[in-house]
Amino acid sequence: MNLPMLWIIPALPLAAVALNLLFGDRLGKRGTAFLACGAVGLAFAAAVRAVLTLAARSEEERQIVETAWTWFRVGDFSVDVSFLLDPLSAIMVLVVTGVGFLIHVYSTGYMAEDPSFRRFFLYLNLFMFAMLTLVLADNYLLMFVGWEGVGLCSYLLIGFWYEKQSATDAGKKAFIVNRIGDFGFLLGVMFLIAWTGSVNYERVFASAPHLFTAGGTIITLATLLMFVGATGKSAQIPLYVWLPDAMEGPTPVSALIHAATMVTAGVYMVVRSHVLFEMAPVTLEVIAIVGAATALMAATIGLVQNDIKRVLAYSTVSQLGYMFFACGVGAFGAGIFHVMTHAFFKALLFLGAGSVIYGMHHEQDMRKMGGLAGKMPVTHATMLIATIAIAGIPPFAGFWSKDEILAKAFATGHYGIFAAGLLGAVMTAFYMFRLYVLTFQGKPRFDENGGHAHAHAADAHGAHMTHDAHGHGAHDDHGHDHGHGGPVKESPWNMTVPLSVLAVLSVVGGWIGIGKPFIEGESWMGRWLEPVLGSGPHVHHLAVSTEFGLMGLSVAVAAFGIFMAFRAYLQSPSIATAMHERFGGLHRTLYHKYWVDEFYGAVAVNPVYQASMRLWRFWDEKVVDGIVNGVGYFLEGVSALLRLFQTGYVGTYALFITLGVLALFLHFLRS
Amino acid sequence: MAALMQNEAFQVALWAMVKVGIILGVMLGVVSYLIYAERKICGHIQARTGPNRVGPLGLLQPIADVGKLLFKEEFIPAGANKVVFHIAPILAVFPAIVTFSVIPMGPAPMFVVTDINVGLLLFLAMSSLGVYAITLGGWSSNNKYALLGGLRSSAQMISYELALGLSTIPVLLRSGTLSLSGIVDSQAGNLKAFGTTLPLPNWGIFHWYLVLPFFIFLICSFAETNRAPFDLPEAEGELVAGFHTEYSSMKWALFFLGEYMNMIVICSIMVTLYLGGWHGPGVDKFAPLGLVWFLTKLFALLFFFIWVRWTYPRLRYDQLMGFGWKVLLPASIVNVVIAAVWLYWRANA
Amino acid sequence: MIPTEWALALSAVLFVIGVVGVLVRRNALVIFMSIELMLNAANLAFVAFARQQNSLDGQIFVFFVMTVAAAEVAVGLAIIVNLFRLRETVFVDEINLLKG
Amino acid sequence: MVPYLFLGFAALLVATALMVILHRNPVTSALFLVLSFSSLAGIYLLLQAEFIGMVQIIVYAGASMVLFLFVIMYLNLQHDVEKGAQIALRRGIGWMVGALLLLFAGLLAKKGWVSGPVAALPPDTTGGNAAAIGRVLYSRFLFPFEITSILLLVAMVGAIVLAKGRPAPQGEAE
Amino acid sequence: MAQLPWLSLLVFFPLAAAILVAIMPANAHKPIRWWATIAALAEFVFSLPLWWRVIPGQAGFQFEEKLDWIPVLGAQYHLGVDGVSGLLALLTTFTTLIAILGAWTSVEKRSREFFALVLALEAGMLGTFFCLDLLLFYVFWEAMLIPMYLLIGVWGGQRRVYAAVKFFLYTMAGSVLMLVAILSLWFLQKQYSGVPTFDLQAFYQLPLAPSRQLWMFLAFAFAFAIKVPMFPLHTWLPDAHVEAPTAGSVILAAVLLKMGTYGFLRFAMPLFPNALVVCAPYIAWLAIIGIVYGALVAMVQPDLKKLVAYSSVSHMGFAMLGLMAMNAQGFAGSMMTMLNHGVSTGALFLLVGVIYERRHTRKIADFGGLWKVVPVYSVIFLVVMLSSVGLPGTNGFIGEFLVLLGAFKHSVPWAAVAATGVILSACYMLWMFQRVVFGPVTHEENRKLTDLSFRERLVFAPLLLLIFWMGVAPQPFLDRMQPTLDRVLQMTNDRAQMMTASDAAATAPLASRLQAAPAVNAAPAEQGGAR
Repeated sequence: MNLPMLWIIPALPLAAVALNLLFGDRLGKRGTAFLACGAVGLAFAAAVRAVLTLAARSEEERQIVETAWTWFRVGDFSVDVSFLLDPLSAIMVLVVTGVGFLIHVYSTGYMAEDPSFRRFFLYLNLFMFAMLTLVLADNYLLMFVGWEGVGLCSYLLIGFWYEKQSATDAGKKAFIVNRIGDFGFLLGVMFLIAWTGSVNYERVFASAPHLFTAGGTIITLATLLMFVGATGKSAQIPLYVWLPDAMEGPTPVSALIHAATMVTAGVYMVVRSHVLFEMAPVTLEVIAIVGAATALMAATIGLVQNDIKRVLAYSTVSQLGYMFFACGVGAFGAGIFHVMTHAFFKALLFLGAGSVIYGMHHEQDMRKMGGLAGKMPVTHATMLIATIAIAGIPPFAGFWSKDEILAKAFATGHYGIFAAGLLGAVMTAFYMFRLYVLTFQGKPRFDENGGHAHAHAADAHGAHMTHDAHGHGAHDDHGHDHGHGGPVKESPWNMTVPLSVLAVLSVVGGWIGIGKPFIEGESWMGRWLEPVLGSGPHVHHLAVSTEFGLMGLSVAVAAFGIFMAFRAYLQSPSIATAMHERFGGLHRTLYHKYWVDEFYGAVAVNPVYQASMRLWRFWDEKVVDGIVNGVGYFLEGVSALLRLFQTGYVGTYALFITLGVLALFLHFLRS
Repeated sequence: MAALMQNEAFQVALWAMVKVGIILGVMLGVVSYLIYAERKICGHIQARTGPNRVGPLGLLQPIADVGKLLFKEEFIPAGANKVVFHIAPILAVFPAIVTFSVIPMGPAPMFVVTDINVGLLLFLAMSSLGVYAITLGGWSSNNKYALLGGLRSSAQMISYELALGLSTIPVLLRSGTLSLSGIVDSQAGNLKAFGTTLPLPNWGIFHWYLVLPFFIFLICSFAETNRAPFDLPEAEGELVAGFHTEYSSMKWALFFLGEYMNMIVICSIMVTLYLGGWHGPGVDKFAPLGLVWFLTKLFALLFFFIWVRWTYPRLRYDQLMGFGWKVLLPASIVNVVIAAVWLYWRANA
Repeated sequence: MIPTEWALALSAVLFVIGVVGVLVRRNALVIFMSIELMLNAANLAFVAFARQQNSLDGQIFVFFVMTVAAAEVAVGLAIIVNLFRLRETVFVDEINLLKG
Repeated sequence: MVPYLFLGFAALLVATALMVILHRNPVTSALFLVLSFSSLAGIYLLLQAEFIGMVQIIVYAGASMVLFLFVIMYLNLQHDVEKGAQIALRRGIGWMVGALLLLFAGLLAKKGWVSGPVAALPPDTTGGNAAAIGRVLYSRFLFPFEITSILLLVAMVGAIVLAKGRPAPQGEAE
Repeated sequence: MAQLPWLSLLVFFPLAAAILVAIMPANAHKPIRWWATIAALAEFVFSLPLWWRVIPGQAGFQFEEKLDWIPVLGAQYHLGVDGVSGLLALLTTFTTLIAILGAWTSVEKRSREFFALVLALEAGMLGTFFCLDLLLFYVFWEAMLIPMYLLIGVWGGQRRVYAAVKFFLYTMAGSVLMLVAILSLWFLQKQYSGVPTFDLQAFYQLPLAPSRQLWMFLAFAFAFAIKVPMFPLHTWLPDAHVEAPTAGSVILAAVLLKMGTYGFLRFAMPLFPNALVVCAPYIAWLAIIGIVYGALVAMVQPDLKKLVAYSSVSHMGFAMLGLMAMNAQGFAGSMMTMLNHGVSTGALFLLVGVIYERRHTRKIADFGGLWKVVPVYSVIFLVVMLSSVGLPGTNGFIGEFLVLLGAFKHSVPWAAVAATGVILSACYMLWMFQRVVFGPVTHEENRKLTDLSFRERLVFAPLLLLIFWMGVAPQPFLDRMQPTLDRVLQMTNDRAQMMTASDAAATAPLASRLQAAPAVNAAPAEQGGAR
């Protein structure tokens, strides 16, 4: 069959959603799980098939467009619901469906005890649909559908445990912050429509060079606005604040949405629009700086967080920063490469963390873990692989992509950004191994027989919050009883298998991007992406020695970070405590995430709320209604005067009538 | 003076004056002897002889009565409204006299004071004014019997006036004029019906659709004139003579006069409307014969009035009102409709 | 022939008398009568104009006015009777329930 | 002759009308009103409106005023008490306003309000005024004429309902 | 069928039904609501042909009916339908059906009068949409007020009388001015053509000096702006909505507010194009202020209905902004927003009504954790809320996007500021949703809440269907409205040019500003920046 049937890829999860919605209550947990995973698995298969079809074509024809129907058409402006598969979206679609499938499988284990099991998979499938729409869309508006759709699912999934105030707060925050980004994105797209008259990628990119002057105001403005959208979705400064809070959601969600797929949508969008961005050097500069700053800042915060998921969240923010500054320096391919590798190892990290949390009966504070290596061997092994991968040790996946980014930054002369990247890499290695050490090494800092849970449940996270708030009375709603008494043990197979698969990917996933110094010509990845990205602005070709030097440098800094982590947290924990005390102010600042949330609250949220209140209470009820009622009161006053004429005596009225006649007579007499 | 005599308007006025004078004089005489006749007839009905002391057959009795009344003491009750008390009796006579001016007692213009073209309306107008005398008389006397009598009377008269008025409508429909002379003229000749000329005069009464109106009119006339069996305003037995309880002397006489005058007027109207007026054999040859015919018919009716008075008992008040509103009024309305339809159909046939 | 002006002048005088009656008297009945006077003044003007205009329309109008007046009298008097029952007075200056 | 009659009737009319509003006793007022209506009927006759004249008497003098008298008698009204500064003031204002009205009307009349065009065709008065009116009334004005019957019906119902009064609720003092 | 006075039947059938319902025995609640529902359903089915019989490709009026009404004035009973009014009429019949069905159990007192009034209101609304005669329009416009006034005043909440009077007087104040403008148009028309007429199509041909248009436009605009309602004439809306019974709110939001924008589209804009050009920026900015302001104020409302009411202010601001953009996208967006708002806000009011019926409170603080108790309700609430927020894939997005696009083409600042409304709408809606539906059950009373009944699900099912249909495949809707919108646009532009040309005093740039959307190479930023 020659038709790749792209539409079926997003349609499969959607069908699962519909089936789940209609018949979910009759399926049972098994059925639901089977339906959800099956749909995504099939989607993955369909995606593989489609990509194979694509790959079979010659390089010039590597583009499949399928139009389903015209979404809407107004005047000369028309939008189609149509899908595009090209090398770029192929990578994304494979990552999304592949990682998504694994995480679905994992979730069947992780969420097994949750009473809202069905709802979870419903959301998850919906998310898959939205994400695939985003990735496969062939125009900005359809992409926006997915864009907002994933935001919605993110909102729903973060607030999955809706009875928990912090979870719903976080969901709301995620959605609203994303909306701020979307606002920019939408305006950016409107610039494109206003000038090119279309939202179709191909047409926009084709006409852009003729319509815009490179580096001109319009294109800069448009791309900057689109980048605002990307910062919202991909958690960059200044809109990154939602991502750490998003950890309130179930851990598989964090893995899927807030690590592997959704958050990379911004990067994908930027890469997708590279034609436009390349025309706006100022924007690229801004992206590079923002990316680097985010990478650094998030890394610093990640250094001191104690919640295992929060550390990972900041690490995600930081890694996303890397991807952006890759784009900023023009290394779009490197950015996408990092998106892919990051998807593998970060998903693995999150799933591993989930496994740990699961094993620890919903304990997320790393200070209360330790020594889990023996108790959870598979989790430990896979986590270690992922940690090494993210730290940037060859030949693990993370090394290749991160190194390519740094090399590109160096090659294009962004030395400041390169330096920031290196610094970030040190910190990354440090905090990731801090996490590893605190969790798996050392002595267990918990009651090994499982009596720990309640002692510190107050600051524990996860679904227990509700339980504690309600006491044991409401316990039966949630099925987490298993967690309170049993010892720490390895997770079931449906959780460990995905971990293992991802671990393999975290090792080998980077190899497709092995380029210059090792092989001749472009890397496989680069060649694959060439139809989309072009040969890229390879202005500065680095010497092989420089390349190796850079690699060595990055390996060295990573190793330094790892060493420091082991030293401070395993060998002599006093160092860590001493550091905390030594730099108390700094530590507090970092621990409180630079007080950015508080800053936003004080600068934006609260004033808006207060102003709204005032608008309502003062402007609406006093001024406008005051005028309205004032008219009424005025008329009442006039009436009160006129009342005096209404004596109630007929005679008076008669007199007035007569006087009126007299007046009329006078009028006629005068005329 | 001669010039004045030449003035046509003056001549008309003069003639009118003369006629009015004659009629007034004759009227007063007729009324006096009507009273006499009433007493006489009443006597005979009751197997008495009636007045027979003053003059031959008691023929001077009316003159004696007038004399007595003229010299009787005027009595005005305390608390009476004097002005109204004085006016009321005059009002009793006034409408009757005015109505006379339009009644054709013979061929116009000789035997009619003024032949206005809304004569029938004038009659209705005047008869409606008749209420005042009784109402005011009863009210101004400051006597509850009088007041009750007055109120009864006015209610009765107003009620029956409706049926009375409505019963004249078929006549008008037939004659097509409001002028009484015109109405009389329309009754000239012989009755034509069934395609032939019948040996009957062409009087209203002989047209089938005027029979019922005639009787309604007749009944209403009793009520209008406060005569038995509708003499409730006076009702000696219960109201001590009703509205004129407090009246005496000449004022009482005026009420009395008014009543009889009204009787004459209404009978004249009846003659005019239904009984062919002054028409009768030989009138076309000798006009004054019309007067004779007219008076003959009139006196026959008057006799009938007196006859009825002494034959029937008085009705109860609610019976009176019920009869007026529930029988006579609907009947006369129905009759109007029937007559209208019939006349319209015949005119277009 | 009577000049129309005469009739109109008479009508005006009659109307003014009615107006003055309404203004001066306090007895509702008399006020009512004064109103009737005014209506009649209008009627007089109608009739006068009808004659001047050689048209019957004015008289027809008088006819209608009379109908209205008759209805008005019936209802008005009923109201006054009711009023008297309620307030024991027919003096309009003792009745001001509608005072604003 | 006719003008003199007119003047006579007019004088009577004005005099009786004045008496209506001057006399303290409502009954007397009513009687004067009857008189003034009657004189007005006379004027109508002089103005060649015989039908209207008669109807004037039937309707006003014969029906309306009787009703007035009934009511006055029913309410048993005596002389109006009309004393006090307020009434004097009212009287002053009333007469002044009346005088002004008359003055203005006179002034207006001077400006030639009265004259107007005369209809081209005089109405068909065969059969007299009443017949002529009948012809117009039942052709051109048939609809309004029929409407007046509804008006009268409504007035009748209204008057009955109003005059009948509500049955006094038990235990409530009159 | 061709000769059948279909539109008249559509207008007067509900009225007849209302009369029939009104003469039913007062305490026969069950038959009353059954018959009312059947009547509304019949009317809806009867109006369905509007969807396919109003030929999509045809711009002009169809199914015209013309009868003399007041020949002396030239007023006619003139009905007709085109794409715009057809869609709005469908929305009307649909909403009425939904509202009646939704009010089944909530109206306990005087149900007979209630349903009769709702049906009468439907007749008034349909008449307003169909009539093509200005005097008739005015009559229907005012006639609509009365049932609504009574619905609020009799079946409302605590301050119903205040709200009803406010609603009535506000609207009256505007419409009186409109009447004056209509009359002056009539006089001008008589002067111009010698034939007195109130016919709208005749007025479309009437040239008006630009200098003369301004006050007439303002009079019309004032009336319509109150109805829309535009900031700052919106304060009747929260009160009316809060006090009105659920069905009243639904109809008020879904249809009555559309009268304002419809009035602009049909009357104020094509009749007075030059004045429009002068006023458009101001109106647009007012609309933008309304968008932001409504959203901000909605955010702090403690009362659910008030929140939705203020969100209406915000959404209708979008509709107005789209009209003022004066281009195809803006118009279509505005029209879509009208329909969307009808569906979404109507549904929101129904949802509020559902819980109000159960709990007799509308305070947000009195709820919380509803998801646990009434999951089906909550899911529907979620979908409707997202539609109101304008999530792509639901109906809300299409309208908002097109409006913003239209506005953007006209002036970038317009779109930029208005787009913040998108953010703010998410803020207030999500926050409200969080407080109502999420969280633990904080009030014991809420534990006993029952989920949607079959009837209620029946009410919401078509609404949800519409939400997705209009979001995913809005083209059928757009196809139906666009020829008409194009015609209005064309007419407005043509008239503006014609009259500018005829009026030497007018300045030329006015008309040129009305040219269609900017060409590809033109710089909208400069154009917009000028304002």
